[in-house]
Amino acid sequence: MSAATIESTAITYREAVREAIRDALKRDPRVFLMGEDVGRYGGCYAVTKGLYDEFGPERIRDAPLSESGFTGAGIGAALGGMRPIVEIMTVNFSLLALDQIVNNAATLRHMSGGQLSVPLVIRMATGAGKQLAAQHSHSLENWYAAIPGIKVVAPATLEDARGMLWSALEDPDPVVIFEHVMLYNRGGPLAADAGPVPLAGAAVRRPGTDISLITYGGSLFKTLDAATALAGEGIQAEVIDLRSLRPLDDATLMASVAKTHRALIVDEGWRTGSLAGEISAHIMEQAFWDLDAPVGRVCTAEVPIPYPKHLEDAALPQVPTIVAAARALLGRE
Amino acid sequence: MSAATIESTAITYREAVREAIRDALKRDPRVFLMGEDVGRYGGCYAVTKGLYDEFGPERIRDAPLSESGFTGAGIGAALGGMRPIVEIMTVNFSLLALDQIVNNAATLRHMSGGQLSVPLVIRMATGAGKQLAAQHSHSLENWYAAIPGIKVVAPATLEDARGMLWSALEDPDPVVIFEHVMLYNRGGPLAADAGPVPLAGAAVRRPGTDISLITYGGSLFKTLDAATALAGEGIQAEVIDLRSLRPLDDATLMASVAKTHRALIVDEGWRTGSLAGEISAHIMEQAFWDLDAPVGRVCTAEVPIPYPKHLEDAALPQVPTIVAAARALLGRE
Amino acid sequence: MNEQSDSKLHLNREHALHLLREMLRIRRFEERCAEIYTEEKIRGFLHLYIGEEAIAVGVMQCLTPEDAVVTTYREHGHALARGLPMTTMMAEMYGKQEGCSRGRGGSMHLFDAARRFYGGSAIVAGLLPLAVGLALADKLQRRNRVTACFFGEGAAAEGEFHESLNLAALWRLPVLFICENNLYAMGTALERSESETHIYRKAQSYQIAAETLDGMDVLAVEVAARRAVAAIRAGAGPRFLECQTYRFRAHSMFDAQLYRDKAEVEAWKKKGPLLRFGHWVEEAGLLDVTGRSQIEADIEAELAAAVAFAEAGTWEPIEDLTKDVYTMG
Amino acid sequence: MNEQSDSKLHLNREHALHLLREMLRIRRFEERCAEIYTEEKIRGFLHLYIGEEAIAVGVMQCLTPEDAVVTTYREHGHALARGLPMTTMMAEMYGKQEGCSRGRGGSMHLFDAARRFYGGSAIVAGLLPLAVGLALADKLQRRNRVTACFFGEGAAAEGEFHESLNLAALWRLPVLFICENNLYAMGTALERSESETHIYRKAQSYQIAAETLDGMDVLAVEVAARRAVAAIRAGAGPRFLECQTYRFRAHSMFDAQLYRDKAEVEAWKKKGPLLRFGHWVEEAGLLDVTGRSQIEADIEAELAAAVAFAEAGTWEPIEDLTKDVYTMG
Ligand SMILES: Cc1ncc(C[n+]2csc(CCOP(=O)(O)OP(=O)(O)O)c2C)c(N)n1
Ligand SMILES: Cc1ncc(C[n+]2csc(CCOP(=O)(O)OP(=O)(O)O)c2C)c(N)n1
Ligand SMILES: [Mg+2]
Ligand SMILES: [Mg+2]
Repeated sequence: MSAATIESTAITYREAVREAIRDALKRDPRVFLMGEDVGRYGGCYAVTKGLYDEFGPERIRDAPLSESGFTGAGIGAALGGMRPIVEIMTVNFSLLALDQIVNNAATLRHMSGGQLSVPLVIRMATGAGKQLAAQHSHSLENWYAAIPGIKVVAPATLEDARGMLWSALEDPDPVVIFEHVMLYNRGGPLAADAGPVPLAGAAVRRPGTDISLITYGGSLFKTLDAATALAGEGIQAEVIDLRSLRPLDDATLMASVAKTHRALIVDEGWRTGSLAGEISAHIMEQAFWDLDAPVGRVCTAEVPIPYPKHLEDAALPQVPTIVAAARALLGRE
Repeated sequence: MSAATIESTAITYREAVREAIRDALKRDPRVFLMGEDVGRYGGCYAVTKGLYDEFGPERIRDAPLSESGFTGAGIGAALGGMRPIVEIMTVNFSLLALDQIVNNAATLRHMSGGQLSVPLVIRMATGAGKQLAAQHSHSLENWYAAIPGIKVVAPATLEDARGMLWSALEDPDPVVIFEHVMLYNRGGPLAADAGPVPLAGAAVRRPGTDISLITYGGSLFKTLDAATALAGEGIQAEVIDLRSLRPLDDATLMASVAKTHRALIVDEGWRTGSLAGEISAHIMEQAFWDLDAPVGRVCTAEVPIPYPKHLEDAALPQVPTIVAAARALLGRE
Repeated sequence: MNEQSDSKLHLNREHALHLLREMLRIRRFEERCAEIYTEEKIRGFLHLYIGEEAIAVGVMQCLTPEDAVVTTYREHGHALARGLPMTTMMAEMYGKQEGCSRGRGGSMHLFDAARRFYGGSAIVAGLLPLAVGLALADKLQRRNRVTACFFGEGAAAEGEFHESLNLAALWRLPVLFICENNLYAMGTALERSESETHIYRKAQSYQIAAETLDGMDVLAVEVAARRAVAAIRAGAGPRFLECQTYRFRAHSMFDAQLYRDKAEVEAWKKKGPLLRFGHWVEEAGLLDVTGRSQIEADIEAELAAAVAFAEAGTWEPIEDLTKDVYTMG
Repeated sequence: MNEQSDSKLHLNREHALHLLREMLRIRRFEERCAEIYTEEKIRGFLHLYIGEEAIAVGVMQCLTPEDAVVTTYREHGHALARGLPMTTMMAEMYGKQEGCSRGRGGSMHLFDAARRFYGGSAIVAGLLPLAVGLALADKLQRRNRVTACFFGEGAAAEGEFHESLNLAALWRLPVLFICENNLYAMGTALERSESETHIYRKAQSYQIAAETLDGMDVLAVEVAARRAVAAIRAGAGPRFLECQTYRFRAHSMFDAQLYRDKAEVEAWKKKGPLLRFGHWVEEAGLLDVTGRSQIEADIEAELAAAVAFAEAGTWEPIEDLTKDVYTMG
């Protein structure tokens, strides 16, 4: 197909996810979506608006407030030959479903000696930024990235939002998709023929030579802004978007560090126990001799996120803190 | 008190925990124990045997199979002026109570602007080694160590088992205590006047100069055995017992690394997302220039733990793997 | 109006006007909050209780300061009826450190330890176990206190609801469960979330004495709550009230409400607790137009003071961000 | 013996002997497992079903190979009655790779995808949501199948139990819930864990047709299950059976059983499913001493073959440890 024929439309992240769901529903009769208020309400973040009218209550299935129950039902339905997409409104409520995810979804294949397959996709919103305070602002991606038996992705771009859900549904194993709440309104062009995107593999979003900025999800655009600011100071930062949180794409990370000799990880998780710590350990183990400085981390302050904007802002990674941390790693303070 | 008057008795870890609970019940009328089968059954690991007869059903309170319910009730009772000890049989079932712990116990003080206090102690067994397979062998200490608002300890010795529960009950904040299942039968002498042990602060269990072996809980004794084996080869390993998993005692860790220039972390958690990774990141950040080699990790294979002994053994950290990893870090393979 | 014979309710003029005033305070407070929200001085989620005021006000009449209150993210009404000052509540809505939670909680997380008001939680059904625990503490300490626990009918689908009811019943704990059945959980109608839509029957399946009642009728609520609280104080264990009600506004501030008919909303508005009780008070000759205006003016003054207090409030310094994560340090 | 008129049960000699043989196979299998456990060839937790055999056998008569079975860690009986070969089951108990879960699961995690036997779970109530999902898949794919879901009465206190019942009832899913009420959850007697000790009433509070029955009587179980399965297949939605039973042994292998009277155990043993049904079969002249000995001998042979199979089994190579964590790689 020649470049001229590929059209692209302006679309938001929210719409990209919706299109991905719509596509999947059309492509495969085994696919259905289940979750709280995904149907008549249109989704708490309006992602699924219109799908109920288009596909009806069987395939856009409103569930009662029973996170454990309907997540487990998703696992059972996957075992029964369906391709369920379970939406848990936000990662905050997913704590109620963790038993199902850890003890059933993640174990059934191995524990049954390879007999059972759980082709389940779980989508959930994550992250802070909307002043929703301590019980609605978690970033627990690392907990999920620590569970053997599931895959975890965090699409940040429109292409990935559209294409990773596609691949997730084709994957025979459980896949958890994190959608950062601050991304839903982000817009941009998306090719009309945008297709599936592999679940594994990090992407270099901006090439650079002086420092590797490693991030994912909602922090990608802050990090890109930081890279732009750093460029203004003559620092060429390479920005890597993990995309897949489990498995981690060590090859791409280490290739970057081998080039830049410095790495900073930006992660909206609380610092202690963050995915950033795990990545730091990977670099320690695989690229220690390449490093010219210790790997740094910009994470969220270890505090239940407070409601007021100035405190929420202060708790989360921000462009200036990223820039300052990068500068410090380069000895330019 | 002169040394001669301090008597010590032979006691198991199980008994040390029991004595700690008995002491607490006698010392403070606000203390009560609540959990599944803690009373008439005597505890699934026989920790609480006899306490029901001694203290009665109000203070040794058998709870129905409702991990979320009774953990939350413990939080409420703590708010109401009691000093509850909630026993969750094992960390595996604690997934069902995570919402209560993360969203209530850990947040109430901060979120209420400092008005509320949750002096709750949660005890749970953790770890593998008893061939209990995929749903009964988790080590999720790192998840807990990642939660701001709670403290997390993992007593490995008799003194700590006895003394940390004491301190935990005097702490105004929620404290989670992990007891590794393979420790309960370990015996040894314990001073009759063994008292409270502070919740924070790592312990150097064996001094050494060549490499720091950092560990906690059930892996401590494997690591000490590995250190003995290494000593036979002329390698003087320093063994550090974290004891407190949140907060981490960075000072003790970095002092050791400053001396040995090499560190290996032994952690029964799954490698990715393990506490070992977090500690590696701490060393990266605070002692990078002291290191003569990358920090290593010996963790559990990333697999739902299988039932047969040879596979369970293969999945977990073992003395030979610790020894081999230490040797490799010292360039002696 | 419901005035059952076993009620201990003494409905004199003073009390009637008190009930009216309390409901009006909630209504006016929330209407003002909605306005301020559009000015973007209040942010995050804002869940209005408008239409449901009779429940909080009716129940709260039956509690003493020693009793405890546990509620949800839709808790402005409970907080006001419990006696939290409008000033510190409004400052909390703004996120100012003079707020009742130091500004950290906002609309969903109002706390007041002195008034034994334990929140304010954004996890549906998440505080039910906590209410059980508060009551357990009272029972163990031989204090004759009640813990009132409010939640929506949506909470009944959550496992924590069941675990809590069972524990409370099994251990005969002094909990008053109040289900505010407003027929919707966000956009999900009750009949699409529960196979058994009579929530009180779920409570009965735990051997908890339970009843359903008109939650738009403040007197009916007070009568039922008074009876329930008396039984609880007498040692009968938990009680359960299912109050039939309706929220007049969106679930939170933004919500196209495609899931329900405008006509349904209008029909319920006709049954509004303020409309009916206001009318009754008037009919009964307890309040004339001037009296009503005076009440409104008093509330307006209280509100103006609250807004001024909030506006004059200060931001918690960023240096204090991690204060109170732990008691020490 | 219970032979209700609406039963479709045809109790000829063949069927009666089949029921007896099936119960005996479970009994003998487990007795042998207990012995092997003391030899330390079986390790981990071992939960015996001894005393409860009538339930698995009675229910399983009513299922087709297309139906699904979901159960707990006390599932040897369900697995045998479902038709899992004793050989691969015994190999699983040993942890050999010829086992039905490749040896990885052991006693608590028996699986057999071909027989639609979905485990075998060590989390109390953890598979109930999964049963709901299997049934949902059938409903969505317009397959007239039933999912039979077994669990103990202890599971009724867990939130997942309630969430699952509600979903199944709300969506009218073809699930047969079978509560094996053996009066104890480990050492906790039912009346100390549930305020309402009639578990079937909990199901009723979800509008699920539910009944309680004598779980020591294999015919009563079969009759009730047949009726329930017929209703489910006819599209009536879920059904719930509370089977009154008793475990004759310890909870797992080690348990001093201080929580119950020896006399209570003895009294229940007199009601044992094998004792009573064996006696009845004899009285009815369906089986003489020689016949009974033949059955025992057949089972002994089957068992011996199973043990030999397990003993001859091999250990999964350590290199395969991480195989099957994911489908690929
Ligand atoms: C555990 C959990 N799941 C989902 C949500 C999102 N949510 C917030 S309010 C709500 C509806 C609750 O309805 P109901 O209990 O009836 O209370 P109402 O809002 O009607 O007062 C939902 C689904 C949540 N806050 N917590
Ligand atoms: C969620 C969870 N909590 C606790 C346990 C520990 N446990 C295993 S079996 C059991 C008792 C279950 O009793 P019941 O459901 O009646 O089944 P029974 O063993 O009597 O067949 C308990 C408490 C568990 N496995 N899972
Ligand atoms: Mg509602
Ligand atoms: Mg039982």
